[in-house]
Amino acid sequence: MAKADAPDLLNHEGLRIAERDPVNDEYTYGRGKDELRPIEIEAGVLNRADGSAYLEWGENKVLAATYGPRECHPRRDQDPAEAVVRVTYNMAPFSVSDRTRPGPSRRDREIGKVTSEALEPAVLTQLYPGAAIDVFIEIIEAEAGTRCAGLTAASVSMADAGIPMKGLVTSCAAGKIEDDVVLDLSREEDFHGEADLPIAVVPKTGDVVLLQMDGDLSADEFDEAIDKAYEACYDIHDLQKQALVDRYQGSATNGGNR
Amino acid sequence: MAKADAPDLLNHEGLRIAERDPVNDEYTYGRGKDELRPIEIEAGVLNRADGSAYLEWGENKVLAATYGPRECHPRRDQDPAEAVVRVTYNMAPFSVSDRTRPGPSRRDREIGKVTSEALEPAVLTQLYPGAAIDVFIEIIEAEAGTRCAGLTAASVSMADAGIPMKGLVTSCAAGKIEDDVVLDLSREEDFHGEADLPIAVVPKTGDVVLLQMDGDLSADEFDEAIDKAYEACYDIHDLQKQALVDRYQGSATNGGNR
Amino acid sequence: MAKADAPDLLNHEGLRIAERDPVNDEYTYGRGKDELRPIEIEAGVLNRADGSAYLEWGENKVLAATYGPRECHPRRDQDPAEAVVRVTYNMAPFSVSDRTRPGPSRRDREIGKVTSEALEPAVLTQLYPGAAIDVFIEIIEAEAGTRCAGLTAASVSMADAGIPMKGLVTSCAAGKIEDDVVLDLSREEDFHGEADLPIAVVPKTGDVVLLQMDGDLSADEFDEAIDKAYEACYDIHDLQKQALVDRYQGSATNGGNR
Amino acid sequence: MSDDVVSDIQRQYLVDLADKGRRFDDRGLDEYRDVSIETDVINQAEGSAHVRLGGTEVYCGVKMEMGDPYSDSPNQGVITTTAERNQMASPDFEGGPPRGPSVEVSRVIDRGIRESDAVPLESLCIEPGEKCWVVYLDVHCVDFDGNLFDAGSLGLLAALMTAQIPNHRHDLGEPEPLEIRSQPIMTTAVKIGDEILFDPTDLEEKVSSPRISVSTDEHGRIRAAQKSLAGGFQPEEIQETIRRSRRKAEELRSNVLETVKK
Amino acid sequence: MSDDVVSDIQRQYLVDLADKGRRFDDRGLDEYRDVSIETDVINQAEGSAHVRLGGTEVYCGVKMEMGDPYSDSPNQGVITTTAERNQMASPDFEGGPPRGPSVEVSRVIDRGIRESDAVPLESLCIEPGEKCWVVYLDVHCVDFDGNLFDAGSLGLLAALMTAQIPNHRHDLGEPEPLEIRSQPIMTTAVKIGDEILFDPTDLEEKVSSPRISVSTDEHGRIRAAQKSLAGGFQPEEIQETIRRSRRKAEELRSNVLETVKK
Amino acid sequence: MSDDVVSDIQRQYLVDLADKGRRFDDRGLDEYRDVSIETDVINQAEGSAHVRLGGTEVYCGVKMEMGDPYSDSPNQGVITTTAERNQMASPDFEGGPPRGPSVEVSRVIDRGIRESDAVPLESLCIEPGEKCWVVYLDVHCVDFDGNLFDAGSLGLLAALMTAQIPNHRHDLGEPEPLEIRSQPIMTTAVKIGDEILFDPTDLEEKVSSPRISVSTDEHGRIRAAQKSLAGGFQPEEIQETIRRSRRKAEELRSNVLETVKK
Repeated sequence: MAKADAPDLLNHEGLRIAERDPVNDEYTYGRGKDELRPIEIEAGVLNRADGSAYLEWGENKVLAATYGPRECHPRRDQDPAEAVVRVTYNMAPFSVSDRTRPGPSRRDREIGKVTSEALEPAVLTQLYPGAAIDVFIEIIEAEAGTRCAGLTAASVSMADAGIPMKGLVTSCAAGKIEDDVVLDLSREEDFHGEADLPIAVVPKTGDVVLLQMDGDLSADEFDEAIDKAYEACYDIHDLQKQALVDRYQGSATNGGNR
Repeated sequence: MAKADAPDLLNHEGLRIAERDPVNDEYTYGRGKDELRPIEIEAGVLNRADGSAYLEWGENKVLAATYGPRECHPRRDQDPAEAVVRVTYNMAPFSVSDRTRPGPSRRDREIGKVTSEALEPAVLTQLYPGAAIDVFIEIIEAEAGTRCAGLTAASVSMADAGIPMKGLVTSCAAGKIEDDVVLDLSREEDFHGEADLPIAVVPKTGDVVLLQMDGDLSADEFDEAIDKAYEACYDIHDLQKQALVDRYQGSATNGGNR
Repeated sequence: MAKADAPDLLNHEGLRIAERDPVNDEYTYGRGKDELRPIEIEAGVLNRADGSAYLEWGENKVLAATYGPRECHPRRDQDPAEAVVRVTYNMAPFSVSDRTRPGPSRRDREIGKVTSEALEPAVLTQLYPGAAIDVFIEIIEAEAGTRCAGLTAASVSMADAGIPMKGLVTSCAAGKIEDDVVLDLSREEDFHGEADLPIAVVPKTGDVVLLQMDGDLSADEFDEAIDKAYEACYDIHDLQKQALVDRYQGSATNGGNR
Repeated sequence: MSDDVVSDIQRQYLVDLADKGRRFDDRGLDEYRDVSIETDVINQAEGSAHVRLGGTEVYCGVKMEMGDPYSDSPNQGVITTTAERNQMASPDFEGGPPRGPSVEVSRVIDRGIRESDAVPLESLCIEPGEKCWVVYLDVHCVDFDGNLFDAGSLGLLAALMTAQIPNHRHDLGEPEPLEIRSQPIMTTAVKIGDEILFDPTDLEEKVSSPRISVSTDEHGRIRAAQKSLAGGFQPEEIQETIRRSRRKAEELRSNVLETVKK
Repeated sequence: MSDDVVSDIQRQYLVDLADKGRRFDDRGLDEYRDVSIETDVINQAEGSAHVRLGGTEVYCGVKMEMGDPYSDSPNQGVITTTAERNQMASPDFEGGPPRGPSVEVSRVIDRGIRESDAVPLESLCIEPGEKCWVVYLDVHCVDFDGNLFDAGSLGLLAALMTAQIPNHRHDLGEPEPLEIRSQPIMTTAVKIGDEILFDPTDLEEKVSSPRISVSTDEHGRIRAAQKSLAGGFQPEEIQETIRRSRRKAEELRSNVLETVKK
Repeated sequence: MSDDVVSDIQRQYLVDLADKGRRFDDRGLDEYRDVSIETDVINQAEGSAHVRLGGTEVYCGVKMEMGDPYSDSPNQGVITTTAERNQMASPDFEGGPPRGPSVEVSRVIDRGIRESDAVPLESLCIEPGEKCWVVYLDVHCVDFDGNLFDAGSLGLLAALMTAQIPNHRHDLGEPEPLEIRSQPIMTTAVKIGDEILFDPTDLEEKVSSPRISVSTDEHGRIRAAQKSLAGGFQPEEIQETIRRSRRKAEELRSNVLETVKK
């Protein structure tokens, strides 16, 4: 995936781009290889949804809302034995550089599918046979790693809605830039890098419930990337839990982050 | 909305365009500011519909048909407490200067929605809980003021179908041309004029059940436009009633107008 | 329909094109006016479908599958008095010279409709009130006469599924080239010829259950074309029956033709 | 008759009548219902016609726009035919995207006109490979009592025969009539019991009978045909129907089409 | 309140309150809920705003791309407005293609901006007949408690007022602000019982009451209006509401819009 | 097995078997079903393959048309991949617009080919910024018994390896083979109980087991991966599966792909 006209993704000290000045097209370096972009999570930010969360991750801005358990329409989606978890993942038209048409794209629908398959294993679905748990993820602004951000927010919104779960689901990616495996690719790194590997984990059980990868990795690099992303999920898990604690201890001021 | 290359919309006597010679692009004047274009209404013109009406209004040619009360499909449209009035408003592909694709456009769907909201208040919907009253408006040829023509015809078709109603619904527009508020804009006036304000009235109750406006009006001009259109609705109401009388007294010859 | 740059469709001996060398654009002649292209049929070629058939006819390659009788979704398709026969006719995107978009085109939907109307008369539909018999026809490669090939295969797939029928349905076309009525047009003949007339017959009853025609035929030519195609259907009927016999006597090696 | 399904009693009644050479509306087996055609009913269209065929009523419009020829036929214009089964026209007609029956009627009417070369595509060329006329033929059914094929075909032909090419709108000179090379007439029949009945009503089309539509040009040549609906015909029935279709087409041509002003 | 249908008891309660000049959330009849606007919230957009109007929350974005002008207006750019009723925002909002209510809100918000010439289309011309700016206005509702018309209109106006034309992305020089010729404010009211209430909540919009939205520019002129939902107004009620709408628009203009940085 | 839902008893049976290192069709855990590939089966396509993988059967086609390059990659051609879950292939496959599972299979197969640069996009450039080859890759599944990912990927690779660029159709000279820079092989496994099983059948994919697909090139490098379906893997299970996937890919490469004539 290496492309021409790429900026240096690592400087001479092995540090990554931290910021880009769009006017002069100059870069500031400072992020370490195993360092996440800044993440902030707030639970319970919407009025109508049964549960919700707002998340900023680098320049990603994401809202997630959960409705349910509720009646499942259309009926062909119903499972008589358990609740179904349905995820709608959608990019706002203004969230990316080139305006997108309203409504889920094919990419959005694939991400919605694998996200629902990542969330469902953590839900005690057998408690609500025939019901639907509907999760809506809206990407308000996209940088890179939107599926990880969306999934991480979605899980918080489900907990906020009181959905009985074995545990939260947490997502993070690792990738490869200039032959180094690093954590959590930014926009420039995603564009010019050599591989991206987003995963999601249920920290309570240790299960990897989402994994996608494209690019070019040796088997060892693949292992290393999994390990890095896996470990980071446990750090992000702490942020998710704190957001829920804040929500129920009232220490969050509504709209504080936004 | 004033555009270049506009013809004089009012002549030196303050009279409006009555006719246009398309070959020489010349105009004949003669219509007064408060004068409607010619309107003809005929009820009961279709065989299959439960009720129908044909209406010519200037160069507008409109058919309306009512089916119902009948079973409501799909079920999500049902209201257990009363009948729902559903309106499909559609322009024939050849009805306008540039051929339109078959099927309702976004404009058509908006007009369908506000038309159903204008008709429903006049219907004794609580008599038919769970049922649907389906109204179809087809614009065979369009000049200007098609939503008024369609709504006026639709109401006659509902009466012809025997739908129990508090009263007929009647629609007419006023507008502004060359700084004058006038009644019932024609094609040239709509195109070159400064504002258009269609309304619909239930003459029995005096309620305004549809109102849309775009352009540029002072508050006083707005009042004047409402008054003009409101008054005209009562005149058109007489034509609607006469069409129904003719229909049931058999004085109309089927197909007379068409 | 005669077009410029047509090759000679009949040679001096009155024989038709048998083969075309695409590189040198040269033609070999040899097919007689009443001669069919080579046809091979195999029944029971798919695992999942209740019945299936594979058919090669000239360069046409066709698969047909039958599911049913089974529950009929959506309910609006149901007939309380008998089973409905629903046919989905579809061209694979790579089956024709210019790649087609996936999913049935308008042409495909018309052929699906007339094919279902051709198959239904042969089925004892009253045995399965409310049920659906779903037939899928996939054109893997198209030469000319795909609707005849598809219908002929579909009928074998229904028999293979054990659908109770009065008899098989068989389809074949006749056409006109260089003022001669001939059997079973090939690609060049269809493109440069003057008329095409596909029919389908229930050989058991003699009923013509599909007929389409376009081009230019005198009444006598029309009669002649019907007669030719009608007679050929009885020959093709023998091939259909043999395919079913082979299937149930196990003499066919699965995948033999493909 | 607001139901798609016809009862066995109704079917048997129609069959019994047909056996005696009769129909429930007292027409003869070959007899068409009253036909009226009015042209130039829509000023916004280049050509138009309003057709009543018994209880079936259609508006037909011809619109012409300037467009690009297809790259594989640079010297030809383009014709597109659409026949809408508007929900207004019958309680049986569905909304939403067109399903089989709507697609079929569009395509059969289109073939009737296209295959007979009624409007030669080369006559629609403006500048080879650059500009051509795109002709939209729309059949808009507002009341339906069967035999939309014939009503729509007749209306479109009348609309085409009276259409004016809008040269003036594109600085190409005066409006002029479209070139009409042939005048195909479609006639439709159903088989009820053992009898062939022309110009079927909605009820007659519903009694599980097969239907056949045949398009004939002014030289008596067959240009298009389509069997549809349930059941089948014996081959000799088809051949006989073809001959009767040609006669009916000739009748319609002289009785009805001649009233259309050139 | 996850149900589209409101009970008679709830309706009567709201009517009784309105009779006494009160509302269930203790607001005055003309009183708006708290409004907050934050702009420049989305770096990927040329302009953006985040609006909270009581329990209704929208993100608005302005995106500008280079495109072709329409052939009949070679000197003008293009504006396209879409307002999404995302399922996230309310249990009543449906997925799938937009139905009547979604289409209406898009078109009414669009007319409010277009008819007042807020962004002059000629100012979007880059090269006459060749290139122009295509401006996409998107309203993305994420939480819904009524009055999407006003929240969306206000947010789009704020987004437009702070938008920067991305000249630099097309070698046309430095970014520069969009020309804003007028600042239309939409105000919406419903009639409950015999009273007119501004800025309705979702519940107030559901009690079978008629609604009227009026767009007023900074000169107090009416640029667009739309009555919707069930029921009707007496003409004098409309005329009175128009006057109150103009006052509310002026208030919103000085209290809220002034906080938007130019 | 015409039902989407698998009973608890069936699930338990498969788990018990897997515990003993066995499968219901007596295969080993790493064992693929019989694979056959036939190429050049469709004359109308530039390349084609017919693949049987046990009870799963697909036709794959490569079609090439001349088109316009994207403005942001003037030196590259375009590849589009579509995998259809035709209703013919399984009673579980739905008609209508593609839903999640169909979209996923298209996109995963596409990534397997695209990310490994199997067909270098620059090799599809005809005239920079003006003309390029648009390559349509279509997977047409006609019989489905699980593991469409591997069957489709293998078929497309075989079709690409035998495809001929149709230069002659555009006066660009003789047909010539497509440039194939890498040969990615996708291998898919599911976890049942605590065991990893390769090349799952439809039943094995349905027992609420997680699935993982890995695309490996001829240098043993991982080019794409996708976990899907219910449940999850422990990280060491993934790392172990990756290693087994690479071995299986190597086997398929030498046993199956080598039979494809160049």
